[in-house]
Amino acid sequence: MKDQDKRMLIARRVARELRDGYYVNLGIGLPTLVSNLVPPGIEVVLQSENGMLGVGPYPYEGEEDADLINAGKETVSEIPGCCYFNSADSFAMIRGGHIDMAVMGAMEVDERGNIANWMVPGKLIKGMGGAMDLVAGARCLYVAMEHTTHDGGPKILKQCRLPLTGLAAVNFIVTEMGFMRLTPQGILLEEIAPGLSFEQVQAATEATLLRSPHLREMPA
Amino acid sequence: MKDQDKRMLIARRVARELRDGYYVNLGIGLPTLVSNLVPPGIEVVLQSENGMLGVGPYPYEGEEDADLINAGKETVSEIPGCCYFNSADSFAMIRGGHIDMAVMGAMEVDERGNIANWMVPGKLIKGMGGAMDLVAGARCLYVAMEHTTHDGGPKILKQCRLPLTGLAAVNFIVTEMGFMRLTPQGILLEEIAPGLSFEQVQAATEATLLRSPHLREMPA
Amino acid sequence: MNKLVRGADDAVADIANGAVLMIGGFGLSGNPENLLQALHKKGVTNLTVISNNAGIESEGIGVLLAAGQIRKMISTYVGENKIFEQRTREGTLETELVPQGTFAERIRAGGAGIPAFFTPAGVGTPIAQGKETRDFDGRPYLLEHWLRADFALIKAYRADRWGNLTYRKTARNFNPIMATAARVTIAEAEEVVEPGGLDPECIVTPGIYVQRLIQGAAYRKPIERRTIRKREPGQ
Amino acid sequence: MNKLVRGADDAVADIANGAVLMIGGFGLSGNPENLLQALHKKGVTNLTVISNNAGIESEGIGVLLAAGQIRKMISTYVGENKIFEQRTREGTLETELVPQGTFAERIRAGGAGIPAFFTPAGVGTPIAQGKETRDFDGRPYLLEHWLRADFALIKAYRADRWGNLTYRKTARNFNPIMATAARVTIAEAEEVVEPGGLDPECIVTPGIYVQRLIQGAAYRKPIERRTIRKREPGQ
Repeated sequence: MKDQDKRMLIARRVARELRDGYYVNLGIGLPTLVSNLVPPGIEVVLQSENGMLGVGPYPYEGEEDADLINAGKETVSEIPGCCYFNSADSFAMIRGGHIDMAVMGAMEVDERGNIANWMVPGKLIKGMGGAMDLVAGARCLYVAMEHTTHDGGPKILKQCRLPLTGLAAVNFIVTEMGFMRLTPQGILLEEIAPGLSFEQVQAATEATLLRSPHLREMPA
Repeated sequence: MKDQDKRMLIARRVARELRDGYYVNLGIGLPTLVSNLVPPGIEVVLQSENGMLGVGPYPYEGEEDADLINAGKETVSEIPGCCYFNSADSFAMIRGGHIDMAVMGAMEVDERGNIANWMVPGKLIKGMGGAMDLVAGARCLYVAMEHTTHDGGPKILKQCRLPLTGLAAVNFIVTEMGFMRLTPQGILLEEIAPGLSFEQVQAATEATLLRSPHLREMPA
Repeated sequence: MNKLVRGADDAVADIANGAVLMIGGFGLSGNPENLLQALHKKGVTNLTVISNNAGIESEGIGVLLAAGQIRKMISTYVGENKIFEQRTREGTLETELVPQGTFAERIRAGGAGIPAFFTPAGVGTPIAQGKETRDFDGRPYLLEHWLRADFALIKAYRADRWGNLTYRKTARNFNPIMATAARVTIAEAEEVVEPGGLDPECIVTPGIYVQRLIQGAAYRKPIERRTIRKREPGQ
Repeated sequence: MNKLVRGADDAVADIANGAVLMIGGFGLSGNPENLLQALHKKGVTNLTVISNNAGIESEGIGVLLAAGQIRKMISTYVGENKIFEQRTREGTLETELVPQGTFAERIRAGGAGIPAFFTPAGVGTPIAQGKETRDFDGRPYLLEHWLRADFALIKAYRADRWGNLTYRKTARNFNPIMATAARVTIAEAEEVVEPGGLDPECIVTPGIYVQRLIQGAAYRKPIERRTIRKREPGQ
C-alpha cells in the first residue's frame, strides 16, 4: 500500500468515530486529513489550540488571512458559530477535559497507553508545543499513525523507549493494519484491515496484542 | 463633629490621594463617598469586583438597570471606556496587584497593618465577600474609618482582637483625627485634624503612634 | 447539533436530590430565573448550592432556601437573607464561606483542570485553618482546591443554537466560569439565534461548555438596592 | 490619562540589556511588528524572551535572534528557525521548553497573583524532572510556577486611549495573558480610538493592564504556511 493510501485509510477510519456535536482537536499532519472526512449529516466543531473553535477548511485562493491560522500555522477559514479565545483559555478547555476527542500522530505507543511523539535524544529538540497538554487533557485520545516505521520497525511497543509525551493517555490506536483499544489488560485488536491475519498484525507489533472475541474487518 | 461630617472629612482626604490614571476599588459605605470627590482634571477608573472597570455615578431616575450594579448591589452607570469581565478575571486583576488603590472600612487595624473587618465571634457570620482578596492584592490599601467605635473605644490597636481579614496589609489609615502611614516601625501620624493635639489623637488610639517629624495639619 | 431543549422543566428534569449545583449571579443580578423556578417547582431537595450569595427571602436562591431544598451553601456573602439566618440557627443548613476571589478561582480551576493552586488571600485568617501554607519569594500563600459541580445553571444574554453565549453588563459575573466547571451546564438566554448570529470576537462562553440551552421568558430582574441621582435641570 | 506615546522607539526606550520580555504571537501571527523592529534597532542585548515560538530567520523574534540580542528563550516550539538551531549548537542561546498549556497557564498565573498551581501535563515525562508531583483524587499532577516579565510587547487590533484592547481572530493567542503578567505592558494597535469607541462587552484586555500604547503602522503580516483550496466552478 502506498503511504498516501495508508494515510487516507487511517483518516477515514478515524472519521467514522466522529459523532454529532463532538468538539475535536486534530493534530498536525495525518490527523488534519480527518477534517475533510466528516460523515454527512453531523456537525463537528474543530478546536485549534492557538485559540479557535469552529475551524473551517483552507481558504479559497486570495482569501488567506495572516490573522487566521491553525496550530500548524496554516491559513484556515471560519465556519458560522466559530469563536476566538486566548491561549490560556484554550488550554483550560483542553486540560479541563472539555475536548471530546483529540487525534494525533506518534513515534511510539505502548501497552500501558504511554505515548512518545516529541523528542529523539541526540537530535535537536524543537519542543512539545501543545502535545503534552492535549495528551493529558483530552477526554478521548486517538493515535492515528502508520503501523510501523519507514524501515518496518515496530511503533507499538511493550514499553516506549523514547522520552514520553504522556503516561497512560492513549485510548485508541488507528493504523492501516487495524483499530486497537487500550484496555487495562493491554492492547485489544478490535478491527483488522481487509486481507490481513491477526498473526500478520502481531508480527508488525512489539506489544502483545489481545484478540477481541468480536474481531471484525476494519471498514474502509 | 457629626457622623456625616466626619465621613465627608475622611472621604475628602482620601480623594486627595487619587492620581491621574489610577485604577481604584472603593468598598461599600464610607469609601463609596470618594467616588464623588475625584479632583478636577484627573481621570480615575473605578473597579467593581463583580466585574467592571469604569463604574459611573448612580443612574438618573428611570435609567436603573438590574444588569448594571456595583459590588454593593447598588444600581450604577457606565462611563465611556468602561468594560466588563467575569468574576475570576476580576479577582485575577485584584490578586495580581493591578489595582493601584483600594479603600475600605475596618472594625480594627493594628500596628503591624493587620486588619479585621468581616466577623465578630458569636454573631452570625455573613461572609467576607471580596475583602480578603482585596486586602491581599491591592497595590496600596487605605483604611477609611472613624477613629473610634460608636461608644468611643479604640479601633487602632496594638494587636487586632477580632479574627483577621488580612495580615500586614494596610498602607494608610485615614480617620477624622488624622492621616497615618504604616511603617516597619509602627503607625506614623503624618497629618492631624485642625484643632487637635498629638496627645488627643494618641488618647483615642490604643496603638503607640509615631509622630512624624513633618507632622502637618490635615487638609480639609 | 442543537442544544436547545423545550423549556426549563425539561432542562432540569435529571437534576436529582443531593445534586451539587453551581448557580450564576451576583446577588439577584444575572440569576437564571427560569431554571431556578423550574428547580423550585420540581421540588428536588438536599442540594449543595455553589453560588456567590443566597438571594433574598422571596427572590433568587432564597426561594429554594425557603422551601428547604438546600442542604449546604458554598458562598462568599449571605448577609441579605433572613431565612438563611434562621436555617443556620436551626442547624438545617450547612455553610462554607470562601473569599470571593478564591471562590472564583476555585471554580475557574475546576473548569481548567487545575486541582489546586496557591493564593495569598486568607493567610493569617480563620480561612487558613487546616490548609497548607507555603512561601514563594518570601511571601506566604494558601493552597486551595478546585470546585466542580454536577450541574451549572447559567444566565446568558444572547445565545446561539450551539450554546455560544454572551452576557450583559455586570450580569456576567460568575456565569462564564461556572459554565466551565460542571458535568452538565444548562444555560438560559434572553434571545437565541442561529450559529453565526453572534460576533465570534465577542462570544464570552464558547458553546463547548454548554450542554443544554433554553430560551428564557418573563424576566423579572429584581433590583436589590435601587440607587439613583436626581436629574439636574437641563439634564 | 493618555497612554498613547509617540512611536515605537519612545515606547521601548527604557528596555535595558538583560530585560525579561514577553512577546505576543503564535508563530508570526499576532506579533508586535513595530515594537520588535524598534527593539532590534535599539540593539538591546542579553534579553530573556518568553514567547511561544522563535519566529523564522527573517521575521518576528527570529530577527532579534539573528542579531544576537537574545540570551535565553522560554518557548513551547522553536522548530521553524535555523538560526535558533545554530545558536543552540554554538552554546550562545539557552532554551527552556515548556508544554504550551503549562506555558499559557504560568503566564496567566503571573498576571493573576497565583505563584504556583498543579497541572497534569508533563507527568511521567522529562518535563517532570525536579518538580513536585502530587496526587489529587488518585491522579498525579506537577507543581508549576508563575511566569512574569519586566515588559510585555503586545499586538492588538483596536485600542482606545485608555489601553482597552481588542484582537483579531487567532492573532489574539498569547497577547491578552502576556498583557497581564509584566511590570510594564506596551501595546501596539492597528487603530486607536477614543474611550467609548470600543464595545464594553467586547473588550478583551481591560486598559488596567496596559501602560503604554502606540499606533502601529505598515503591518506586513507574513504567512508561514499559505494553505488554500481551489475554487470550484460557481464558487
